[in-house]
Amino acid sequence: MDPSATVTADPWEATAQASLVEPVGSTPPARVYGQPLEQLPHDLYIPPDAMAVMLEAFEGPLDLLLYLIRKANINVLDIPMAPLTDQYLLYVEAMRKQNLELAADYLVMAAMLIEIKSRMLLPRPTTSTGEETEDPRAELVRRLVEYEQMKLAAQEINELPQAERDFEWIEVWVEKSLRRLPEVTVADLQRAWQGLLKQARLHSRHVLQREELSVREHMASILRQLRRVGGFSEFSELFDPAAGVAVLVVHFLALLELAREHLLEMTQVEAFAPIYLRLRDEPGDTGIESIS
Amino acid sequence: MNLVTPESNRYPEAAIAPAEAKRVLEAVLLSARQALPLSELRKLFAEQIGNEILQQLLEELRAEWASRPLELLAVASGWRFRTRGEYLPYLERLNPEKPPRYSRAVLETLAIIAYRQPVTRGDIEDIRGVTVASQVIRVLEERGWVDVVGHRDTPGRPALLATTRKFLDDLGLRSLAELPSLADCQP
Amino acid sequence: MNLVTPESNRYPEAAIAPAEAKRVLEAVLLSARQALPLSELRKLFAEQIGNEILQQLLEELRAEWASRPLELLAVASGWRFRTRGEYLPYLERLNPEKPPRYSRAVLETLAIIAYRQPVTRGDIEDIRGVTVASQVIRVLEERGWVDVVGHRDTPGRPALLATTRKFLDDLGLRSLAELPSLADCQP
Repeated sequence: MDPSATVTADPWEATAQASLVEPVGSTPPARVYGQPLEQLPHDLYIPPDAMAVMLEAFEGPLDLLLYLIRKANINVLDIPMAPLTDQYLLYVEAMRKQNLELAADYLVMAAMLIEIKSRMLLPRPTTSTGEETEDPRAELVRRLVEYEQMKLAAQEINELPQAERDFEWIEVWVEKSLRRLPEVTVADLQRAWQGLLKQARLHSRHVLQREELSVREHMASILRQLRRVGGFSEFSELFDPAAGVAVLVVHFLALLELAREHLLEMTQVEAFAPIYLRLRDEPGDTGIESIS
Repeated sequence: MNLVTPESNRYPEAAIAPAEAKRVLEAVLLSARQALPLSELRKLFAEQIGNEILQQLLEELRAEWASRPLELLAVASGWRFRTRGEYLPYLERLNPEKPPRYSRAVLETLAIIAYRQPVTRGDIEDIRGVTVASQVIRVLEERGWVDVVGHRDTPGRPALLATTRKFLDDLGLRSLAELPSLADCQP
Repeated sequence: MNLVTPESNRYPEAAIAPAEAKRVLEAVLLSARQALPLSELRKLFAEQIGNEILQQLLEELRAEWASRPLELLAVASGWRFRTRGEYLPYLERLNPEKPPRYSRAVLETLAIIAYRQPVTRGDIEDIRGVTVASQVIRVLEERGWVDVVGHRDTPGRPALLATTRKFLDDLGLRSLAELPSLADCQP
């Protein structure tokens, strides 16, 4: 019969007329658990055109053997070697005829099946202690069982929810600019200053006492204050009487220092008239720098 | 001189109310880059909260999220939030790129490594009955699910492969013991 | 089921219940790696929900999170969740990376500005004996520790730099007078 006549789109679909099974059926019909073995090849027949698909479908010789065994409902512990081997060889032969590059793994398995089949035909030798040696199929069965376990386990693993495929891990945005900035302590500043001193680049005039420092601080704050009001202010407005005498004195010293450093101008029209202060660097335009 | 730096002010008090501790756990677990084990989470409270109470707070937090779109999960490397499965179709609408599905060769190789680890490539080939392409192993290594944990002391010193913690994490498992049990494949 | 719910009145054209739509938005925004604009979010509901209702749902979602450890923000590129700033110190406890440090140039410049203010860049260079890179000043200005308080009336009108209130606050000082005295560290 021409095999091409039975080509179907579905490689798993087999027909009863499948001619490739004939050689098996023509051998003394084996019976497996009461079922004639002709039943087995029904699922076995693979239309040649579908061979390429089949190669993809099976993960290798063990997968193919398992398929044959499970479809025929054969007890894996009591495999009828002759028909199974024949079916397997027919499959491999069909592949070869299609000039498909036959994976070496399939040929190795073919050799193994033939070897087991022939050993099954021989009387089983006994060991020196009189026990029967192992069933020649034992190793094949062990491998089939282990492979099937792993095949099923792979399916189960694949069904577990998988990160990225079935869910996303949560990683909420943490703003970078809020990430930690370098920390500076007063000790760091002190060390930095000491480092500068050690370089001996500082003249004694740069070494400041606490009092001078206060003056410096007030100098900066007066500049800021003036800036905020447009670079021009009346003298008395710069003083907060509630701050106490010591602060007022330091504030006044800071004003004098600023004047001495030509950072501001003090003007008074006549004695006891209001004193006005003007930033020397502010020709009227303010607000270029943002002062908080 | 004032020694109190702003950093020490900003740092959380050790004695923290449980409700606030739970908010801290929530904030940290939602924004962490990876799952956090109890040992890490304890650091949040300067070791002032023990494992038992921490575990209790986490269970409470998990319960609070029970009817919300995320779930708090304990996986191999610790605790982490993930989206519930039912929201995946929506996520896919924004990112229609389907993640790759693994071939049977990859999945079977993964199963063998997971259940029989540590194994060599030869062991995998013995079980599967076919040559294992390097590509198959590489896919699993690149996903971070499998790595080399040593070499067998046989000729050629073949690499011994095992699954990683990321494998467990990505499958939402706490340990290999949580893998599906192997089927009884006798007849 | 009563179809004429207050929700269905408020959201007439939505095929999905508003409460569920909000859960979808929550799930998607929590798992997104970047901000999502309305145009993207509309795709979630197959364009069945208009911008206005979407905006309303987002505002409701934002309100729901108002007292929780994340905040829902509308930024330039769209909507996204962000961990509230007060939880960052906790996150930092988990990543005890070496805290970043300022370079010697930055620290010395800061020390000079703090102790000698107001000073020009020229003054700083005189004291340090080397050129001060603009970058150094900028780092301090961006930190909000230093600003320009005026200009010296000399050729070029150089800017006068001083430390700010934030500098004092961040260092835990009430005033510059609390900076350590330099009397004991003269050469």
